[in-house]
Amino acid sequence: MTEPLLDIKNLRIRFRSDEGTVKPVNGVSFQVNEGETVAVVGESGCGKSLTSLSILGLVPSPGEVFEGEIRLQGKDLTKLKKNQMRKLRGNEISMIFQEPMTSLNPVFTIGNQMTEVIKLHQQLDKKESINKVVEMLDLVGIPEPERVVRQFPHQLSGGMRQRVMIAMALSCNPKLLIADEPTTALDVTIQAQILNLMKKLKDELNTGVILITHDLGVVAEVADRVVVMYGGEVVEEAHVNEIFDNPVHPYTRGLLSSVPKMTGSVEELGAIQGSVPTPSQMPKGCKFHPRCPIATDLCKDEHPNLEETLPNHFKRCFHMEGGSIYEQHKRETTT
Amino acid sequence: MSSIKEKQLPNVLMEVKGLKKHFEVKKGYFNKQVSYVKAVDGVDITIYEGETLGIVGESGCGKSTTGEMLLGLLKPSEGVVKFKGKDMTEMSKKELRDIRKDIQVIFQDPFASLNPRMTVEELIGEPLEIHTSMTKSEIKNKVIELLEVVGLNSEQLKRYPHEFSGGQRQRIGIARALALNPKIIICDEPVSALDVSIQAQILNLLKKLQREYNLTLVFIAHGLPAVRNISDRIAVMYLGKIIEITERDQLFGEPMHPYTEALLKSIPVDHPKWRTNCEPLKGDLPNPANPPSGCTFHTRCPYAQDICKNKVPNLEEVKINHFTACHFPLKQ
Amino acid sequence: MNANTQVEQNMDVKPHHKEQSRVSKVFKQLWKSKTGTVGLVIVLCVILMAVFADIIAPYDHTETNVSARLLPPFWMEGGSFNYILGTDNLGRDVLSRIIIGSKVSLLVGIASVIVAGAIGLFLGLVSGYYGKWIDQVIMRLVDSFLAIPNILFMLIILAVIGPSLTSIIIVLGVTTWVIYARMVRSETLSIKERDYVKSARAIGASDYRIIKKYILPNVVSSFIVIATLNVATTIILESSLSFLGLGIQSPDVSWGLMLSDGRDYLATSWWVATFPGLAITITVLGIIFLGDWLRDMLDPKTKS
Amino acid sequence: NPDSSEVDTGDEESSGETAEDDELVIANGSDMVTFDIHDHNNTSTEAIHVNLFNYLVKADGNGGFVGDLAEEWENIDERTWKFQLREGVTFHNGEEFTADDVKFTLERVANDDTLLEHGNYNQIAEVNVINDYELEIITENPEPALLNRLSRLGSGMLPSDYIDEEGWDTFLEEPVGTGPYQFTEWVKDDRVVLEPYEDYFGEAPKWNKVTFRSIPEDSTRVSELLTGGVDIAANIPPEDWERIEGDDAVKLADSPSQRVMMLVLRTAENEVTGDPKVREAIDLAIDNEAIVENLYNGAATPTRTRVTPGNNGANEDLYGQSNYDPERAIELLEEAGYGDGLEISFDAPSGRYLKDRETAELIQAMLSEVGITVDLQFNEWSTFTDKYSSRSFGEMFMIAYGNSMFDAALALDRLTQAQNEGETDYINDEVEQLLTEAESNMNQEERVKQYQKAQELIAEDRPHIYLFQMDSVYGLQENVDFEPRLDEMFYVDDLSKN
Amino acid sequence: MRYFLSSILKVIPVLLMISFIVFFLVRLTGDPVSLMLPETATDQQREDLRQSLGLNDPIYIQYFTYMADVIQGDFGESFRYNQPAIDIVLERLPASFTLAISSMIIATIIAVPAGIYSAIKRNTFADLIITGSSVLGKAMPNFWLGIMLILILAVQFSIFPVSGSGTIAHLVLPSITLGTAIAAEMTRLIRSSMLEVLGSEYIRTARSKGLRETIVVNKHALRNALIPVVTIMALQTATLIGGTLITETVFSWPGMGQLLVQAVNARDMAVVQAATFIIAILVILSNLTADLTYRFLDPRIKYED
Ligand SMILES: Nc1ncnc2c1ncn2[C@@H]1O[C@H](COP(=O)(O)OP(=O)(O)OP(=O)(O)O)[C@@H](O)[C@H]1O
Ligand SMILES: Nc1ncnc2c1ncn2[C@@H]1O[C@H](COP(=O)(O)OP(=O)(O)OP(=O)(O)O)[C@@H](O)[C@H]1O
Ligand SMILES: [Mg+2]
Ligand SMILES: [Mg+2]
Ligand code: NI
Repeated sequence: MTEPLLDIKNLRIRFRSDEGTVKPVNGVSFQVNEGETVAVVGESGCGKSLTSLSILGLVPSPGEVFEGEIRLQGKDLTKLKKNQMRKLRGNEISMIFQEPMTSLNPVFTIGNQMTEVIKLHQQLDKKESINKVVEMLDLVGIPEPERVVRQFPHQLSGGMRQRVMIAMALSCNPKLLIADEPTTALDVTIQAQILNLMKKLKDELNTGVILITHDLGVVAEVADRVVVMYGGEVVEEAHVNEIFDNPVHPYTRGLLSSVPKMTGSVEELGAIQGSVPTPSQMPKGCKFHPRCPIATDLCKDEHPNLEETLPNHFKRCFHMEGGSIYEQHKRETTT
Repeated sequence: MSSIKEKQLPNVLMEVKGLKKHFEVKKGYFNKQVSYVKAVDGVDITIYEGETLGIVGESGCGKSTTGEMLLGLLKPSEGVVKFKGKDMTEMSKKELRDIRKDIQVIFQDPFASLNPRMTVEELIGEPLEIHTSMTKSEIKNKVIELLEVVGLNSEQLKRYPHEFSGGQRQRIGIARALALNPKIIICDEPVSALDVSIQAQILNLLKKLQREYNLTLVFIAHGLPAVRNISDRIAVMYLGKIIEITERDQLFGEPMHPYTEALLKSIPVDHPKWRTNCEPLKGDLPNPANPPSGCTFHTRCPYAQDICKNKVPNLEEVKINHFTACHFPLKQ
Repeated sequence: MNANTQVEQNMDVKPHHKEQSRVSKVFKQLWKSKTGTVGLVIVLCVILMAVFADIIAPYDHTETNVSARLLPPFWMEGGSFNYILGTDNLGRDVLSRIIIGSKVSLLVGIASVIVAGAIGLFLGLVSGYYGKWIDQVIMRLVDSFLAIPNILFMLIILAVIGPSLTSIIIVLGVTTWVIYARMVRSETLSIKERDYVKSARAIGASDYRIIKKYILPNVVSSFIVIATLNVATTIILESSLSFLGLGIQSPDVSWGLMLSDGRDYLATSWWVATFPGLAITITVLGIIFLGDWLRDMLDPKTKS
Repeated sequence: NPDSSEVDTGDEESSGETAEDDELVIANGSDMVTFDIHDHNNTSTEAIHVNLFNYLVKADGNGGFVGDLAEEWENIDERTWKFQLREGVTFHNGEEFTADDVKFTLERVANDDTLLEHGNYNQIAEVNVINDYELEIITENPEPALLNRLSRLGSGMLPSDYIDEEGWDTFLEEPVGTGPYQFTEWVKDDRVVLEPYEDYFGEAPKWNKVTFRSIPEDSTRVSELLTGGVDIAANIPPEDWERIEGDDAVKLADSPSQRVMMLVLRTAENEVTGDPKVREAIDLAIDNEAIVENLYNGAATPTRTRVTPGNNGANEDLYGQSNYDPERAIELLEEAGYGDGLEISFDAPSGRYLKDRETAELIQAMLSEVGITVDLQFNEWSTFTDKYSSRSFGEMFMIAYGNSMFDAALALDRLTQAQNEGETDYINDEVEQLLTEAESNMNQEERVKQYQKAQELIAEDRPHIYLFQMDSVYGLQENVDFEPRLDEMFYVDDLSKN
Repeated sequence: MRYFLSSILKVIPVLLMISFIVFFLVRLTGDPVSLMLPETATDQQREDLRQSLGLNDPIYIQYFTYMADVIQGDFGESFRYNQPAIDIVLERLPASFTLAISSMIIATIIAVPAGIYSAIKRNTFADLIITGSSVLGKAMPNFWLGIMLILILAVQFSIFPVSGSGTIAHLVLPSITLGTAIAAEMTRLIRSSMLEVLGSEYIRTARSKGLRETIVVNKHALRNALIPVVTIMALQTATLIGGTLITETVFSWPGMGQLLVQAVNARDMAVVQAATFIIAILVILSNLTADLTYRFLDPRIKYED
């Protein structure tokens, strides 16, 4: 078997404060292969962003990775020294953030901010790096890149800024691109443009992509594989078609039925009851059990493991046949 | 399944004609030369009793501004807003305050739309306190009743908004809006800030309440799927204008305006198998302070012709109950 | 059975807080912030000292004893336990004067902040809420006050009306209201645009009600923070006024007056000025710590 | 003496600030006010002026006078004085000094009632120029104190031609006098710099450069002295003496001044202080010695009169005296019917005179010992002067008067009935008669007697309760020789450094 | 440019209001005549002077007359110096200006590194020390600090001259005295501004690019953090000038501060009025400058109009 590009094993992150210790990421494992897009989905606060930040070693203090491995082509990133890590950032791994409005420094020009990375990692001189920037901006479909280079972020629209972010992230040909909700803040038409761009670039550059989102539509559009997170854990992982066709975990199923559809008849949405727990109020046992329609006493006490129940399909649930019970319940409750 | 089609010709509840809102953007201090942001630039809508009207459009196209004018919170620059035949723009302050009983609102951000310094009881009881002569204990009972209606319980009466999750707060907002038995509730993106699973809960709740209380809802959103899920009729806005308005299935089935068509195509697919590689709409939303001439969409429209650059298309009934503002409506 | 009812029953995910536990939570938080605790303790001590000044003070603050002039504190040669912190140039007990001076210093600090706060709060609310020409007028007034240094303003007014406890309080208040007005105005402006104010207008609440129940409670926390910090500023300002001869006048005594009078003895009898100076410094330190902690506590941004 | 500088002990740190041996730096507590010699009444300003301007005559310090710009003078009749001027005197601009300049100077101040010194010169009716070096001064009334007036503040001689041609504004910016030093620079609130005038008629000026600095903050002034930044620092407060005495590089010099601290009481019948017993009780209750010892470190002299030695008409019997007898004071109060206490109001200036506040506080404390409750009110100086000129003080106020005329006339003027109305309202016909007669009595001996008698009567009646004569205390560098003067002037050529 | 003009227009009502406030304050001081004439002046003389000064006119007429003069640059005569008040004030301006600028420089030199350092080392011992000292700096009254500095640095160690003006060395102690409170305020501001900026998303972006921490802080964070500091510090100009009143008196620095203290004490109101006016204009100008700097530092604003 070929080595995966990125291999996260049992990642755990904790925040220690006077109030006590919380562990918003508590045992996350998944892999990303070259040229593959892995979508990480889950509701707000389930630890998606922290997981991605930990890959770059940017977990905000007082947070820390206290257990687990993050291997990039075999190299454990958690063991790297600060400046070794710094050499990777923006070079082998780059990241795009959710808010294109605030992710660019308002007081420097686009050119300034983009050449910075290129000069840093590629030892190009000023002129060459400007050329490179223009080339990259062109690649992400920005009209008149020569002009944009001299502009400040606030002079660009949200969609343009997100393109700039993507261009910046790709400018050093990273092996791994992490996109943390890259389209959440954008309008649908702009989102479609960006998603299209990402699909196109992925084909061209063969970069591994971690796409973080809570929008299942985005997943359906671009992902190859899907990792579903809940309460700081991976609860299900499978190929994208498998997730949509045959979701096993009750949470995944609930999520899918919560989403209003664009096609088919309009019916009552299959909402998940209750709300997302915060890391400090995480229940014992299966973290989903208070909201789970099929939870049993076992779920309350025991913590299930992530298991490969079907080939390349992992789930964290005691109920092998959970799926069918859920279906049955759902049929009962919808009129 | 019940929909508006099956009912008899419904009563008109609100009617909006030629509604405009131009915000002044001052430049300089004594400079009389001001420019205008045409946030809403000529909107006509009729809202029927008991229906749910969805309004969609990209951000900044004037949805909230329209909503606020419907509520009477914002004075239109031009145009009339009639509620049950009476023009709200000509009402005195007092009349307006009375009419508030009938028109209520739910805002997008459940974190910002509740006064953090008031308890749930005060929040929900306040409209009753203002508009009715109920005693304290009557109010309290009513508040408890309302809490149950929206799926909260009476133990939570004395709590403050920050002690609730987003979905719960949105429920408090709904209870507050329901307190005076309004005729119509304007929902300005009530689910956009919520997680998917919570979003579904709120959508379901709104639908339930609408059925039970025969409410009229105006549901503003920029997410088409949610609008589709709840609305009977849908209006699509672009740069301060309504460019298409029709019944839900009609809109999704046979969009007539190129923008609507593009919007529908832009929405991510429901299932990975249906992925397409079609080119999305090009370009950004133009600046409302400086909108394009003619049909404002012509800069992004794949079918645009010369006339579109010069002549403003009117919103016309191209099919029964299907209005669109386009020189070249699409034919399916 | 309907899915919604299901949801409704299981909503209560957060544990129920009782009022009591809220209070204890505040104290827990306070305890955790070491500087906050220190600040609170200092401020409480000073307040207690001021309230019971006449009981605690071993001597009257005007009691002179020419045979015991400029005695050093007890631990120094020549000092005695009769005058723990020594005596001043008229043989008055420094400790007693500090204790009794705390009354005036705190009174000046707090009362003038109340005067300034009341003016600032009112004008700020009016200016921010009603806007238009009222706002223009008030803001120009604010600009005018900002353009004249406080101390100069006070110097002129006090020279005109003569320094007395009341006039000092009023003048301090009248010249420093601007800070509050600016702060309250900008908060009001932003709160006015929040959705919860819109929703209040949507249910037909009157302007008065909106100001009282929506805007006021929401500016109050920033207001308290600024007011607290300004008590400290005012105490220092009062000492500067004393330096210019326009502060509290004998036979009343304040820390500022003691410090200013004692400055001539800094090189020879350091204790005359140093102890009131320390009293000012410690109190100001306490107030600032407390204020910073209050800021952290009351500011929803840092709280969550 | 340049050689002796080598012997100078070197334990003083040289901060590079110490003036050169032929330069002199003097620090005052306030800036010079103006070069308009007629429009200020400020001693420390005059202390600078005396180096730039000359008087016609100078007080010799013993009640007599010596010539300065005048060589001879005589009293021709009651109202006419004739003066013979020194010849060959030039102003700093080279013009010669003549009788015209005297006429110009004296008639200006005698006629212009907007000038602050006008009141002290309006006795002069006119000045007749006989020739360039001879002139007559005619007074309105017999004026026994004319020479006193001509030897004080405001009687420096001005260059009439220069002022006529260039105007006052130029003169004020670049003043010109006949003195040993001429004006170089005035940085307001910082320093006045003088340089020697080579053609001075008298002995050649000693210093190459003289700087008068203004340092209002006491402790700063003392610090400057200690670091050698100044040669002389005026007005050293008692609390800093120890520092100065403890430092080998500097020393103190003190001399009595013309300033007498006193209490002014209302004597009208309807006032509590209208009862002489109450006034006496107040006097007896105050321990002047204690105040002088404790507050002024001894740098003051108790007195029962305002006309102190060195002044024309001084009654030395009352000088150096004080009566302190608290028991008797209590008795007196009882006799006056205030056995169970009385309350009087007491206004004092704050920050105007050395230790004024402390003095008032001590007085308050002393009076309370004998059962007088004092409602003490401190007044910032301008408030004080407001009340002073509107005569709106209560029963008692404290003030320290100076006397630049060195004559009893000015000192006792304020007690004449014409002047004391609304203030003390003091009526004693005998005193009134003595004062009026003495005012224009050209017989000096008799005049002195009249004043001395009046002082005795006043000391018994106590419309004023005199407390003490204040010293002026200077800090000097060890190598500076300086004899402080009763009139507080700095005649810089009288100083020397070695 | 248009912005600039409009701000200048905005200044006019402010100046009018200030003139109004100051004028009436000064008129309340009571009768200037009694201070201008010797104590022995007769009532007739007083009345004449009052008449010639126009003090018998209704107060609003007096105000308009005064304003008409002010517009022509005539702030009246100082009766203490018998000179036009404005000349006296302008004469002192350079000294005060020098002092203010140098204390601002000293404050900046202290505050910028201290603020940055304590923000970066948040909640460490160093942070505690810096925050603590900045509170101390605020708590020390100006005059006390000045005197202490003289006693220690000038008298004890003879490093700097005690007082006066003339050389750069003379400037040091007053500048430190005046600068300390400003530095304290500035440190606190920079710290909190820096903390806010350091938590922002573009800083995370900068880090994710692999930039060195020094570049992240000095390039990306600092400029953004200084933007609000500039404006708030401009508001401190008034405080700074207020501080000169005391500092100049302690160090006998021949500037406007000392002049004002003495003018107020002598009731030389023409000078007080003129100086207050000049100070107000200075403060307003410095706020304008700060605004322009702000615009320079923050491109978001520059391009808006
Ligand atoms: N600095 C911090 N201190 C304490 N807890 C934190 C901190 N930062 C994040 N957390 C907690 O970690 C949890 C996971 O955060 P994370 O940002 O990874 O969520 P997410 O899945 O990305 O959510 P979203 O969809 O809202 O971006 C959150 O519940 C949050 O409360
Ligand atoms: N008070 C105001 N002053 C000036 N311009 C305004 C004001 N309020 C709104 N606008 C402008 O009017 C336009 C329409 O705003 P509106 O809030 O109605 O949009 P929206 O469709 O609700 O957008 P979103 O989806 O982001 O909520 C925007 O360009 C906005 O910038
Ligand atoms: Mg996230
Ligand atoms: Mg909106
Ligand atoms: Ni069920």
